[in-house]
Amino acid sequence: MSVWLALSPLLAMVATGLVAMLVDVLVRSPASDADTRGDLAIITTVGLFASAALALGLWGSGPSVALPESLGGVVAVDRFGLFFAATIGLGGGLSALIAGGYLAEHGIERGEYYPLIAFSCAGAALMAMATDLLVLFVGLETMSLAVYCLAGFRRGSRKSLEGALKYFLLGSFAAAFLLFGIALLYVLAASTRIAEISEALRGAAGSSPIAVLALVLLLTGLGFKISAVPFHMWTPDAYEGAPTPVTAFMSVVVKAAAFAALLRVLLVAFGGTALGASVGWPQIVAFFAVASMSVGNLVAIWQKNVKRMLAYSSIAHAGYVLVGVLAAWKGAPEGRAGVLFYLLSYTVMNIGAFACVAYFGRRDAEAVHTSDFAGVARQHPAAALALATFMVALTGMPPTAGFFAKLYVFRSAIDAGLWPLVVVAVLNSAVSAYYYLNLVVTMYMRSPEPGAPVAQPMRSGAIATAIVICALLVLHLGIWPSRLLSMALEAGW
Amino acid sequence: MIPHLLTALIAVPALGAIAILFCPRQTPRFLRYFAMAVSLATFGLSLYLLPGSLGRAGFRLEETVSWIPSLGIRYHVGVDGISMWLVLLTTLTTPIALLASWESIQSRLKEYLFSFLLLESAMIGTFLALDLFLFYVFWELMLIPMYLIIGVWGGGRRIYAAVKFFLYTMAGSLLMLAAILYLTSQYDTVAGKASFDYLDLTRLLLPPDTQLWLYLAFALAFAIKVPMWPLHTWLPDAHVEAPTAGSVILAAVLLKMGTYGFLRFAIPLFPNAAHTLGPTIGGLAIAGIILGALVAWRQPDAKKLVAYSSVSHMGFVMLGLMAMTTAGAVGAVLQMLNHGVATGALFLLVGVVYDRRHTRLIEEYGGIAKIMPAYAAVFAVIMLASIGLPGTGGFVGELMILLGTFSAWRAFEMPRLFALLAGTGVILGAVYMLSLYRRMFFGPVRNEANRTLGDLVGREAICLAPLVALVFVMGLYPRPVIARIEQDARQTIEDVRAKQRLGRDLTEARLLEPGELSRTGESIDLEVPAPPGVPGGGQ
Amino acid sequence: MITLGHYLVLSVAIFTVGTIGFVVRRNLLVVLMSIELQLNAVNLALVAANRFHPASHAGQVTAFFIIAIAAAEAAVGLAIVVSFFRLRHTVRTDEADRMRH
Amino acid sequence: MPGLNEISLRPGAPDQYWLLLPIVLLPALGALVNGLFGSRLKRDTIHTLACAMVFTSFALSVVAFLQLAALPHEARHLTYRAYEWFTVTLPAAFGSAQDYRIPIDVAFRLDPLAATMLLVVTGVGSLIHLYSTGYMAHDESPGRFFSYMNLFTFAMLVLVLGESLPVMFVGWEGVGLCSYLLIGFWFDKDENAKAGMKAFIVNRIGDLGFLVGIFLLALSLGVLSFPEMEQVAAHAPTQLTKPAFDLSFSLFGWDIAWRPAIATIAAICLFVGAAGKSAQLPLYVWLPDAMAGPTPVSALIHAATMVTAGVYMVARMHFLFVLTASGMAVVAVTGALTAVFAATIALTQNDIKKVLAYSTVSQLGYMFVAVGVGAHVTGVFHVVTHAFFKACLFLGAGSVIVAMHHRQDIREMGGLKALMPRTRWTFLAATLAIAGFPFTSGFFSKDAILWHALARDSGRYGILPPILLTLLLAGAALTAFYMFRLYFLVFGGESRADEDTLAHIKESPSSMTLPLVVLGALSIAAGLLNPEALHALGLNVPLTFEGWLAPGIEEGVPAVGIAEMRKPFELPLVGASSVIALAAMGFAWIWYRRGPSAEAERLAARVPGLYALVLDKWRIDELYEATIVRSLRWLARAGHEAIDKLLIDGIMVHGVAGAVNLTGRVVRLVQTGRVQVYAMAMALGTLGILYKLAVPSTDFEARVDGRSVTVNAAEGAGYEYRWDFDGDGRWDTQFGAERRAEHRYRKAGRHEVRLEVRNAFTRSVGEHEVVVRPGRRRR
Repeated sequence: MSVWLALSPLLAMVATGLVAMLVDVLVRSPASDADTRGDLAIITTVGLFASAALALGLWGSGPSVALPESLGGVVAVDRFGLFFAATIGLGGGLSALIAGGYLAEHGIERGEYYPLIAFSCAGAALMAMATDLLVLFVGLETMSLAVYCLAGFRRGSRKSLEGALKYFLLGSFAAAFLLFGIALLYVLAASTRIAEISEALRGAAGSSPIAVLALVLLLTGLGFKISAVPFHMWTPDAYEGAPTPVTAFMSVVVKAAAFAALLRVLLVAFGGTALGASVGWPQIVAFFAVASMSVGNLVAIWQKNVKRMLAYSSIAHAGYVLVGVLAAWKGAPEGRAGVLFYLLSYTVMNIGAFACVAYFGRRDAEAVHTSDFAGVARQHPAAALALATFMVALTGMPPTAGFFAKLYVFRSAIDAGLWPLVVVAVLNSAVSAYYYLNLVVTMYMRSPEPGAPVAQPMRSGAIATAIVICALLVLHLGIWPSRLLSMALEAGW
Repeated sequence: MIPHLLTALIAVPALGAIAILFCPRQTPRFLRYFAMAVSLATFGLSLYLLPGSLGRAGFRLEETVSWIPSLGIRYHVGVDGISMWLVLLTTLTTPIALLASWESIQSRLKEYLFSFLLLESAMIGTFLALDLFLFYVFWELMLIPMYLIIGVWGGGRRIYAAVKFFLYTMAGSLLMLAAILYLTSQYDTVAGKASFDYLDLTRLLLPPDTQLWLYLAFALAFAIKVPMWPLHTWLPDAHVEAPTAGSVILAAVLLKMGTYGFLRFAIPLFPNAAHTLGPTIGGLAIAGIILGALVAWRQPDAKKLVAYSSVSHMGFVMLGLMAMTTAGAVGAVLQMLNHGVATGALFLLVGVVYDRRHTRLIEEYGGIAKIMPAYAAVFAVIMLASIGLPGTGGFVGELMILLGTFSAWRAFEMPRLFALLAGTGVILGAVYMLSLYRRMFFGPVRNEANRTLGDLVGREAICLAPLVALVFVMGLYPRPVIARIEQDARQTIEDVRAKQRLGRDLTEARLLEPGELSRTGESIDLEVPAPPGVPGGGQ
Repeated sequence: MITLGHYLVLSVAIFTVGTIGFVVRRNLLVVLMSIELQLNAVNLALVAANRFHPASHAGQVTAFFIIAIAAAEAAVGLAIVVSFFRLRHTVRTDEADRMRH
Repeated sequence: MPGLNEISLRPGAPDQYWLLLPIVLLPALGALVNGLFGSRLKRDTIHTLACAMVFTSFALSVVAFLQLAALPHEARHLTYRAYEWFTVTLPAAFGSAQDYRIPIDVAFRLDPLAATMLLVVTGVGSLIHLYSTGYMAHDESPGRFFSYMNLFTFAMLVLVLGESLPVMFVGWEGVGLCSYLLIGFWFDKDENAKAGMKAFIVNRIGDLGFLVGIFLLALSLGVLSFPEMEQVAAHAPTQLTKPAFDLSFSLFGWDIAWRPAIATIAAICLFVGAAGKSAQLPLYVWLPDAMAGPTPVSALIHAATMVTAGVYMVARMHFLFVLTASGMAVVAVTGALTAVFAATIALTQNDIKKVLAYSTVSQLGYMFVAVGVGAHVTGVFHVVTHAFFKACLFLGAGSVIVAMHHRQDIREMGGLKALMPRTRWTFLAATLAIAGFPFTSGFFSKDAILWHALARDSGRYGILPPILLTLLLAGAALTAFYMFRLYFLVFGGESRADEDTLAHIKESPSSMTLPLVVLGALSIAAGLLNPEALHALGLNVPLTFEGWLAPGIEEGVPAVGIAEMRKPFELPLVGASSVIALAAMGFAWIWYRRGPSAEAERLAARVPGLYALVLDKWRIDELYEATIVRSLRWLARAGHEAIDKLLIDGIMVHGVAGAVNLTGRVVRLVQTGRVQVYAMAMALGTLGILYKLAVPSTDFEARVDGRSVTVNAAEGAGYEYRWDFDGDGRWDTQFGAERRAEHRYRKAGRHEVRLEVRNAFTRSVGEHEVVVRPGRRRR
């Protein structure tokens, strides 16, 4: 297979970005701003969906597509990578779709938005496919730099800039840790290839203090990206400040790519080494998991801002996924499949939730506070129903994707003997029900304060489409998860 | 016979609910009639469960479709003599509840009817599911519509009540989910194949200490739903705030989920743990019976009184189950039905005056027997059914439960004392019910507002008539019901006892071999000596 | 004889200085510089290690990449800082605390 | 042990005796029609319907009675089996491996005992229905009243005819319900409603005992229908004489053992039910309050029929009671104490119905003494005669009350004998009967009770007979006294009513007086059915009643016979009781013939405390209120306020929620919004991870197998381990990469195992205790 075809998902994302950029520069005429922007959103969405479709198209080519020697084994087009590429393409496409409506409504429709999204997706996909730590890092930076820009996309907004600033500073800080970890592994293994590092770590190098230090630094760097406690603190600020479509993008695409990297680094590079034994990284990840679930959920209860609440919830969800990572560490293929399936489910339900939040907001009247949603169920039943569905899914109740994803992760964790973590996780789920449902309560059971208007949804077909897609996928993954589940099970490296 | 009858039972209300979503909001009459038609059609369908239901223990009309093969999850439904009646109870009470809210629900009718039909579908599904995954899905699915019904169409503190209801139930069911996963994981290890199927999982024998934890998780979920003392405090709030129809469904069907869960899942899956914890749970049941009754007695709010009476009555059901005798189990199921009918009707009745006066405080009424004679008469009949007067359904159920408990020397060390204590619940039941009746209906008419109350109207009478009829049918000729319950309850209890013996000294999980249960021979538990005086044991 | 260990100790020291600088300094520009310091510590480790693993140039190549990425990062970072300054007329990090808890 | 299968328990389909069906169902039909359509029917129609149903039922009963009587002794029973009601499955009765099934049929059975009660219930019931048409002629809701009355008749017939204990229990609770409904018939008065409720609840307390009795019998006999139970009890009495439980313990060197037979416990449980229904100590408290109901109700339910159900039931279950001497003693003693106790209260009451109520309680006590000493025929005979004279008294009282415009205080009456002659004469007849005036019906039945109490089997009762006799004689004296006090205060002397009332007093209509006449005549004459006392006088009059009943309920019970040695006392006893009764009547005549008695007041004034106490009915109600009711109230409040609200909701539910909230609140404080803090958290997190990974873990697991211990330490990067198995501080092994080690202990017991682990960073030491048990090896 030609290298072009093999890398086509990645290349399609890059191409999408380029086309969007060119269209923005060349086709744009001052007179017809809005039209072009709408076109840009559609181009980006279609492009990213197409790349997801390409990733799925490559599925049939066996567990791993053979790549020419010239690429030197720095990337692998394996089903693991493809699954992530597809998830990222889906998530990126959906968030571009949301942006199509959102940016226009809020008057921040600048053309660079879409190329940034596409390039960020490409970086994320590269991260997921990288088998070389350098390439992984390049992917990560490509993704992150674009997101830093996107987070501060509302240049006139103090919150947006503040979020971007914090995200950027801490992101760079974390990247430095990651890099130093990579450098130390290079010191030990004389290579940045994951496979070679793994080989080296299985030998004497595995018990060197440098290896321990490298592991610590890598855990910090990757822990930051997945917003695991205690590296999570940027998350609420960045999520709250960023424009809603960007928040959606951050919460799913960036997180998915970071988990892909985490899985490869921990399971492949450190798998089977002494540092991968129970007192090595697994105990740290177990701590991350418990702390993330608990802190995320406990603090989310207190949030009045929906985006911030969803930020804490995303911290909690990272905790659930980490339970799956631990299950994967125990060797069951279901563990890794659980992580993959969870991330896919999380992508659709969280983007759906953000899409609904974005939907309920007119210019200068964004509905971000819980109280803004009072009584919307009466006025806008369909949108409220959709948001309620996503909340139910995030809670993890059947028949939604969130339920099955949790069930699958928990089951694989129990298979791996990790039932104490599962108990913690289910108790946390119960806590989370409180704040997710609080939004449902507000929408369905409360009336707006006297005099306060009920939040108005924007008239945006794009966002509505995104919501419908997400809702259908949430139900599909909840009711008929089999097909995607078997794909997740096949997604090896 | 109707093909795929069980699926149809689940699907018809669900499809009806979805159809309602696409109906225009501006035609409330049409929406109401449509929902009613759907629920009546479901009821009609459910009547087809009756033919062929007698004769053989075990599940009938099973349908199995592979669903999520990698986890061994199947769409597996089936009905037996126990679930059949509960399904019928569900399909009967739903149209009644819809009719009861015919006029009182005006706002957001579409959502209301949607919730109700969805709820019906989920309830039927819960009773029919024979796959633990499917069961859990329906179990949780029930939660949301009920939550909305309480929270959207409820009374003043409806949000508090709805959230409390939801979180209470959710906390319990999530631990049950963890236990289900653990159980299936064990099955996977032992059997070498994944399955969530009830019939597979009941073949799994677990060591007693493992059983204990899993049973506790299951029991927590079910006990909250029952609700067992001391996990009952959501119930009074939920009942008081829920609209009448919601209370009816809650009392008539939803609470039965808990006891059904014990009988269908918790006890057969973990027989040794059920045996070990039997006295404890039985003791809590008795605490519930007595304290529930006493607290009910002192309630100023009629609905709250009835809610607490549910705590007391459901304590009886739990006691019957914990006895682990056939009589106890049959009585428990029978009492579930009776309680469903009687308490459902009680909530309807409280709703009748609430619709007129918009207060549930007992002291607001008094002497209305003169003003509303027909209402008073129906109320009296239902009240008597509720306190288990012979000739009404409650009597047979309570008698069997008490007798089942009384004869259960296997389950308790002091079954007689338990039965006696529970028996005081019968007395206290009379105390609070009669005192409610006296305060509402007897005495002089103190409140002028009551003088103009109208008696039952046709719609209300139609709601109540089938329930009143059932009260008598269940009391005077319960044999057809009991016969069908008994064939399965007996089988269940016998299997449980056999599994108890096999699992007692187990140190590692193993599978039952086919036919192993029936080979275990005599059913007398020789380890616990029967006290003297009881036939079959002692001197 | 200078061993790899010496280089690494130096590298760790510089990285630590960068880290501490990031944590304690309130000026955005100094914070950016601290990040540069950290990255350069990494570069030092990589280049030094490559000397002791002469079979390939992976370390040096990585260092080049890092330099490029650091440049991009600085560009984005400065852009954000400039925007921030425009809006808030300050480059102090503790002024950016509108969102909390 | 003879198994059940040896006894033919369920004979093949018996000949259905259809006549029982209309007898039972006609009143139910009347109740249904009047209940559903009563408000739309004309008063006359209601009356006609209700009376017709009961009259027809009575007529059919007579037919049934005659047909029954035509049968030979051994075959005197007729059954109608309607359908199987339900089946109870009990575990493994009679040592059988299989679960045991008790089918319970809806079946009615007529035997001499039932037939006797049947005639009383339908006969007296008919009369009282007729009377009610007059008494309730102006009531607002006749439909409801007659519906209840018919319903009561129906329930009573189910009670009487029920073939098994559960069916009897249906009637048993059914009559309780009707009693509740009828006591509270005029429900717009709070106290009426309360009285009804009290009756129901106290009855329920008794019913619980009844139920427990049923349970015990079901478990020990495996059957619940009367003939079957009787057969099992006769063929396998050990099923009932086995101890129910064994309560033996040693206290201060005394060996205390209590192993009551099942029969004893079951009998006492059933008797608790009977005491509730028949208003015996300590459950009698509802009956006086029940007088709140309309007077015909008091006559029918609370005098003639329902309250005697307890006696009927004990007679019905005679085969059980005769197996337990102590059980019977409990019955007899309770009866005797109640007889006297209630009589004392009746002395002081001023409400005409209250006096009669307490006299009912007292007379019921006599009946229980009779059945308690095994003289079932006598007990039932007293039921019958009591039905006549007490119904007559109540109906007479009702007649008076109507005349007095619903005033019931006897101090306001007097002088009615001229104004209401028919009422007066019938009342007098009944009063004579209850007082035991020679050769009235009450004389014969009461005297027989006295005699049997003395004469029955001294071996079984020890010193009881003379005590019982003394109590009963005292009761008889009190009865004669207070009844004549009542009679004189109501009918004798001058009228004390106000002018207005006096002007309107007139004799009641014939619908009311006709029943009075019939019942009055029966009060006098019914004794001739079984004039045992005449035997003592040497007259050999046939004992029709005994001949009719005894074969069924006293035959085959050799344990309870007449003690021949007391035969000589029979005649003196007849004399003594007559003299006592006459003396008491005379005393009443002296004090009360002209109205309220100054002497009595003086006597009361000399013992004011005692008088007040008796007047206040010994304050038993208050005692119950202060103890049981109040503690229940307290418990209810505690259950709600302390447990539900505070403990469960407050601490458990809201406490958990609050803790969760509070934690969240504290944790979010860290989130200050400043980049440096965030970075610091990251740096600290990194250091924490580093620390955790750098310091080696000393976790290990130990498996004890016999005396050898296998330890398995956690795996870690570059870990090296060394062990000290005996905790003596010296390392038993050298540092090595091997994680496992094994050690064999010489001694069993607790041992401290220490592990030191080192890695590239540092080293750490951990301890762990292992317990080695000797001689136990794992499988």
